[in-house]
Amino acid sequence: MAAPMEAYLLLSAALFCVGLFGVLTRRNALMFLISVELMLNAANINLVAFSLYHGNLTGQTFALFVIALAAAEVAIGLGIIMVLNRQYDDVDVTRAATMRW
Amino acid sequence: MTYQLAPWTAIAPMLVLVITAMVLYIVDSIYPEREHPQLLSGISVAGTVTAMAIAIWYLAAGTGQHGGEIVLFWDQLVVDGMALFFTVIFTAVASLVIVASYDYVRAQPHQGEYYSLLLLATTGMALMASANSLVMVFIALELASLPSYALVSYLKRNRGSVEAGLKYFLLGALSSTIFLYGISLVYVETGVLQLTAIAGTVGEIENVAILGFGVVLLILGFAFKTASVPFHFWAPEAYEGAPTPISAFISSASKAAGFVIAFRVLIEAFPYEVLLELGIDWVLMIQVIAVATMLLGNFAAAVQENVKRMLAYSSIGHAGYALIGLAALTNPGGTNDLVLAAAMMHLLVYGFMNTGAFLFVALGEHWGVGRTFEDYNGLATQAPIACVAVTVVLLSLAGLPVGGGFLSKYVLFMGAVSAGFWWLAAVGAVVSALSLFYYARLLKAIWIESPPSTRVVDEYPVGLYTAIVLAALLTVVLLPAFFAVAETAQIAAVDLFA
Amino acid sequence: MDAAFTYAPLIALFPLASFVIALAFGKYLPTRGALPGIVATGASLLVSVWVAAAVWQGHVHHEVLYTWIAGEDVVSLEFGILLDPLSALMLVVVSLISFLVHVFSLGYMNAEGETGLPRYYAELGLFSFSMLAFVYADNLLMAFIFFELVGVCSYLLIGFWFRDGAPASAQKKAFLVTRFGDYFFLIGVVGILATFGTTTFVGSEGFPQLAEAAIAGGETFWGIDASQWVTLLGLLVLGGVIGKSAQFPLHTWLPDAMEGPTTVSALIHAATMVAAGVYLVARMFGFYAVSPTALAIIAFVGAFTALFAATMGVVKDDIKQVLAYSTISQYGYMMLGLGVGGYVAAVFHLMNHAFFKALLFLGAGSVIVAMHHKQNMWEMGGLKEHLPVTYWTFLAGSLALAGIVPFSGFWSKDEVLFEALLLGAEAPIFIAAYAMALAAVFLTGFYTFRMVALTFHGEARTDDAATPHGVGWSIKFPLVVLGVLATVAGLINMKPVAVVADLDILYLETWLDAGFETTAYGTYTTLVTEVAGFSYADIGPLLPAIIALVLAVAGAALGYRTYAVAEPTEPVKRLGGAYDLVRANYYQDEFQVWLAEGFTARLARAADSFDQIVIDGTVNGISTVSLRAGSRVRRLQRGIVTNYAALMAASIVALLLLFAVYGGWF
Amino acid sequence: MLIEAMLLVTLVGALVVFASPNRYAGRLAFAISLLPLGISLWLYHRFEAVGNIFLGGDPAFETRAIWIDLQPYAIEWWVGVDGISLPLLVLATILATLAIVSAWTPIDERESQFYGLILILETGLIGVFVALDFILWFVFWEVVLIPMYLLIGIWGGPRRKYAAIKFFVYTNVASLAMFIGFVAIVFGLGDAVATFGMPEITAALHDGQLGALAGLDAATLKLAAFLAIFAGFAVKVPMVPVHTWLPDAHVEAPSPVSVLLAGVLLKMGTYALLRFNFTMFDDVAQQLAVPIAILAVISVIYGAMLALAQSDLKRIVAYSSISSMGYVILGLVAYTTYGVGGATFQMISHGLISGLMFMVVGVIYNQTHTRMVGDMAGLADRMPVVVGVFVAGAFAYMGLPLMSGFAAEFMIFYGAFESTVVPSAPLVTAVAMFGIVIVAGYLLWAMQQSLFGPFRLETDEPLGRAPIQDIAPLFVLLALIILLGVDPDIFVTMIQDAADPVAALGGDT
Repeated sequence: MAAPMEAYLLLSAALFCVGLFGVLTRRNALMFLISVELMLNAANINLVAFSLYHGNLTGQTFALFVIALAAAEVAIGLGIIMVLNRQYDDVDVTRAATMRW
Repeated sequence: MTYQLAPWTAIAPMLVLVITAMVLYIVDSIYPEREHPQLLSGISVAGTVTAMAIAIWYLAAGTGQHGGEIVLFWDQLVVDGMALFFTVIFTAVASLVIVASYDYVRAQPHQGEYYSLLLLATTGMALMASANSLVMVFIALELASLPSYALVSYLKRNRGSVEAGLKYFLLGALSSTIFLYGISLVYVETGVLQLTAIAGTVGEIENVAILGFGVVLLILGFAFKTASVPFHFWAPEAYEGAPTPISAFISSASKAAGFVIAFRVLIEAFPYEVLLELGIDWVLMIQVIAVATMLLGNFAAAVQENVKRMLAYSSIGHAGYALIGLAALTNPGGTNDLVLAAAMMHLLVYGFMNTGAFLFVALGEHWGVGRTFEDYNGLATQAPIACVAVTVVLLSLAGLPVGGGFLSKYVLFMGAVSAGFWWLAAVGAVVSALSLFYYARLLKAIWIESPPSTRVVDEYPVGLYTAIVLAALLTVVLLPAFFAVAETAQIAAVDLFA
Repeated sequence: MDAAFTYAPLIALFPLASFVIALAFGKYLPTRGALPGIVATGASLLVSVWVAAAVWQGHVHHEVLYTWIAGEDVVSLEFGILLDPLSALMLVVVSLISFLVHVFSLGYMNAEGETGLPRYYAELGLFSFSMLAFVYADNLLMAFIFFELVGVCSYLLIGFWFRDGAPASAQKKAFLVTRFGDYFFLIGVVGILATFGTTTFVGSEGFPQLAEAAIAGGETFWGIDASQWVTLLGLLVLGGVIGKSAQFPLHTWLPDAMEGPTTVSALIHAATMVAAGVYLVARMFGFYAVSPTALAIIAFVGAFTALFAATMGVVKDDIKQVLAYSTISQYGYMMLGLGVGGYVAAVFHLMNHAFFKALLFLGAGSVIVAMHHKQNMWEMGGLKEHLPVTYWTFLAGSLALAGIVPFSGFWSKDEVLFEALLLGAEAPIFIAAYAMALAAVFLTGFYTFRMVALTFHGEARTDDAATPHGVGWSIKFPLVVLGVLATVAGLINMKPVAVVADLDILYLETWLDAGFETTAYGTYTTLVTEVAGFSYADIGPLLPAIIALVLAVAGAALGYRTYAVAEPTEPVKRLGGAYDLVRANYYQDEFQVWLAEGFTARLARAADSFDQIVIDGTVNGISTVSLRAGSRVRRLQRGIVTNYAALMAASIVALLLLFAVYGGWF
Repeated sequence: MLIEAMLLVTLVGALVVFASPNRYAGRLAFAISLLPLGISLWLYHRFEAVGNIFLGGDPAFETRAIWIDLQPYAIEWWVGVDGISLPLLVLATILATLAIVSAWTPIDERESQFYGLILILETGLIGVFVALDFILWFVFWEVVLIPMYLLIGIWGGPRRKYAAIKFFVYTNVASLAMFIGFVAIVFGLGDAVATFGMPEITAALHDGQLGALAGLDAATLKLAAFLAIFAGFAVKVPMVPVHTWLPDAHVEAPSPVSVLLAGVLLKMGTYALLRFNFTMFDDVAQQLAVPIAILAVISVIYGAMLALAQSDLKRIVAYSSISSMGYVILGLVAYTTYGVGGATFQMISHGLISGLMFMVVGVIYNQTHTRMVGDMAGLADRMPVVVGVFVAGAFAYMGLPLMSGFAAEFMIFYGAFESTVVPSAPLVTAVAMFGIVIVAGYLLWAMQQSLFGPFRLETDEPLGRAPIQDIAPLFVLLALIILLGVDPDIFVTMIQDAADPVAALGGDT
């Protein structure tokens, strides 16, 4: 085994945090979406890496499912962002804040 | 003598739902240019009612119950009392919502998509109820969620709808990644994803912290789906902005779906007695969440001016009640099955009550009465039947004995007390009284205030009326007939713990 | 059993029937209900006399008639009838006066064209019923019940002319003040019932007997020595007596009660309401006789009231007010008599007073009719010529009231004073009581003849007095009957004569010494001397009688001389400050008004403010605080999705940290 | 089955009335309400002594069936009556019928809703007095709130919204506290009971089967539960200091509703206290006899003092209800035959008397459109019959002998005086009895001001003759009050039969 398992964990955690940082700081809806995808892939890293570690294919298979679902999610998300753009002439997620309290 | 159906037929409700969705696509593509509201809603409601009937039949026949759960696809799916019970909730709520939607979306384009998305979401929920591994849980969750995002922003020319859809989607995507990350952490430690398999290995894991992180993230994922604190932020806006039948659907069925996976995953995969030993006291965490949810939902609901938003917050509050079902579990669990069953009963009755309440708002929107409490003044003089119905559901939501909500709420409190968590019940009691206050505000507007002279109610939409009256009627019937719900739920709960 | 006793319950039931008839059909009857009332009270009188005759023959009767509340394993509460010399005597007196008042009303009320007559006669019937039932009650609870009903009837009758403000106020005051006394009475009843398990007056199971036995046995109740406990209970019951018999300090209602029709005043003062209190003490005298403290308090309350009320009677202008204070004063004598152990003397005075006070009130009523409903004596004068029957009968009553031989009041009042003196000679403290009573004798004579002189003598001072209205037979007949009684009734117990001449003519004493052993005079005497420890000096009755007579005559003469002139003035006014003080009734009304309005009402308002601000404020405060909390909570939802994501992230970190630390994951 | 018939008739009747036209609703509701009244009188007629059903007596007219099989407990449909609940049942049906009649005049809008709600209210009231299973009982207990809220809210006075919501939420909070307290006991009993049947729970508690729950040992659990339950019922009674919803509710409620509120609803609280706190938890009640007795005395005196400060006739009667209910508590805590029996009889008696007072105030209001003492004077001149009833009712309230109030209060005083459970019982009783003076004070004052003296009316309403439907119920009530005052044994015999076992818990035979 080339690298210790902790490394994968740290990598995935780092990726997760990067994604989260993006979510918190980017106001552009697309960037938000991309950041979420990063976080998804952080989970995928875990799944794939530990699939190897545990010696079963469950994780890898699941990662494939996740990738497919992520695509579906993006499809829906882009649709919503499009109508957002149409309504607000912008893709700034903080603009759509009429409902509150 | 008795003819045994093949095991796969156990998922017949799901199959019916998904087939109906497909049929809708086909029908819609036959007439791409014209809308056929009667046809589309008719097909949809036929599908959901059939699915519901099958689920009820299975429940009555004892399919998958009393320890005889049916597992399919190499343990990925399980059909037991719990799955069927929740399938009934989802399909029943979906039926009411579809009936009501007939009037609501009649003038809208893309009705075929609307109904089929609704059915697919329902399918996803039914799948959630049957999911027996974290893989299936995640897939089913996404199947339920993705159509919901689209449905919330269905009114694409309505800013509120779009805003609601955006928030729902963004926070939903974020939550599902958090949930998925939780799954991955669990997998890191256990190397399996099938629920009972996790339970089998969870005792021998190496690193408690990673598993603990995983469990916390999973629970937060459930919190999103059930609209519980701290992942509730999307709910008020999504419920307020969405087309109202969809608000009803998400706040009733989708919430119940969140609970069913929470129940199954936490109880099946992470046995409390084992995790408590590891230092992962997830019941305590649920307790924190439950109390926060009850308090936040109800206190915020008490001060709303907008009726729909009040219902949204109250729906958060009800999630808090239902969380008692997990929060009052004990080790050793003398009355765990009672506690869990209580939450199931409450979710069922709540499905009808809450749907009824939201649909009443939909009716109000239909008449253009406005959004605030004052706008509903004196509606009883113009629409007495709908007002009686909403009175029934609101009082039942508040826990007064006009409907099953009374018994389910008190059985929940009873469950909490039975486990010794009287303080949980006490918090519930306090906010329940508060909830009476804000539900009564709507009643006051409807019954006590005098109507404005400008409002005209001259048309009585059949679909909405039918749905509201049905919801109210079912709520009432579930008071004397509560025994059926209670006994079924308890059987399911006992099985889950077995 | 004597046949009379079988019908005895009817004595009270007849007036009850007249109440029902007058209430239901009075409107349609020719006399608006007077006739049923007259018939009923007449019938009561006949049966009473019959019963008295039976008692005269030495029969007595005690029977439980009705079980009010049947206790299965506990005490049952019952109503019964007790006919013994005391009650038989009182039944005759009450029914007689009630009958005469009904007759008098024909002339006084009907002839004047009053409205609301059915109500009047109904209430009169109820009043008679209550009092008669009270008189023959066989237990304290039943006595209390009818005692209260008597109070209510007097409330209703005092307020008969409710359209005016004053009667409405007077009726309230009458009921409220007596109710205050009855509060203590009720505690006493409850206490006696709880202590002895019975409230029956007579027999070995009667509560006076049980009390005596308890004292003899040295028992304790609730940690209190039996004798003290009995004293306490006795004093509690006495509270009711003080209220009803208008003794100091609860006498203030009585003068106000003059706002009622004069007939009602006659009935209240002579035979019912006010008499009820003293009668009650006599009825349960065996209970008081074992408690020297209670007796002493009774005696002093009585003596003080006698004097105190007499001083106020001196300065009144209204003929009825004078009579009112004389009533208070006279009941004080009766209380004194009972308090010093002079049971016979007190009962004797009760009876005599009933006759002459009814007479005086009815006479006053006659005067008022004649005077076109004027009551101020200074507007009268010289009525003697116009109203001969009224005058002579009124004079007889006045002589009896003043205590001038041989009129009835002399004999009984003298006996009371004599008993007080006998006791006082041995126990000097009672001399004070005797002295007060003796002083009151002088004042009584004075104000009585001041009243007679101002009303009937001298010259007419107004046109009304010069041309009085004539009165009919229905007014004269009762006056004559009572006039005769007031004159001769005293002959039945002429103690000085009996002792000096050594004759066996103490008929009343003999009468009261018969009947049930436990309620006989002899038994009471034994109790007073042996258990209460009173001893009496051996003094001849003649000298005390002469002293009293001289004082009475002196007072009467002074009163007559001062006021029976052509143009009388008010010499008492020269007393200045003292006059003003007495004239204002020693400011007791002011004190009681302050107690009611200045103190109680203010306290009530304070309680109300407390309730509204503190208690209800807390309730509303909780709701306000909740809603404010709700407003805070909703501020969390700022509408910006990035914020939500941040809050979610923060909560993840918080929860992870919390549970990691709590669970010890690292 | 007769009990079910009563419940069903009122419930179905309510639906029928809801659907009926406004014009006939009042008459129809009256006709329907005669059925449960007839049945309750029939039950009274057929009743034979059964003892106390919480203490081993066999419920009369019992039906029992499993309703919800909630492992490990069964929730049952279990109804039946004994000598305590039957008189209250009769009271409820009588007052409901009379309240309906007395509403004919004042209620002139949305009649079918009004009478429908009254009938639902009656269903709840009947249910509370007959249910023996806790959950079933609790259903009826809570049902009552709903029609009451709407009745006050829709047909009430100017501040009706405030009063209605206050009533609604306040009493609901109380119910919740009580519920939690009670189920804690049920679970604390563990395997000792298998149902929510209150008699069985009582028996198990008396057997000392209570175990620990939630880290509380049996004694602490019992005490805590007792306090929660007591607080819950005290609100309903109401006792000082949780009484402030009552004056508001009464003042704003239309008079027929006040009749039921004071006449029956408050009795739910005392009835429940008797059944739960004083029967099930007799040992705790006796431990806490001193504070309970003090609260009772405070309720009596303080309530009466508050009544003294009011000038609204309804408010006066409302506060004096607090005072009268204080006597009930005093009688209960005495644990003597006369104390408990008297308390129960006082529930009946006060139901009739306060019903009468609210009704008569309502009749005056119908004519004068005011209830303020200062707005009127000398009404006796214009409405002699009504005023006559008022005076009679007021004296009944003051405890005039030969009217039911005296019998009840005397029983309570006697029972309390000889109590061995309350220390210094004579003193406590004597202090409480001072209420009879204050009650006379404010009622006499109110009567003097408003009924007597020269006629004056600030509202300048033309005073018509009160219609017969207003007057008739007054006389029915007055007749009942006098009848029960002259012959209390009409109810007291059966009450004693059921109250004796309770008194025996306090060591009294």
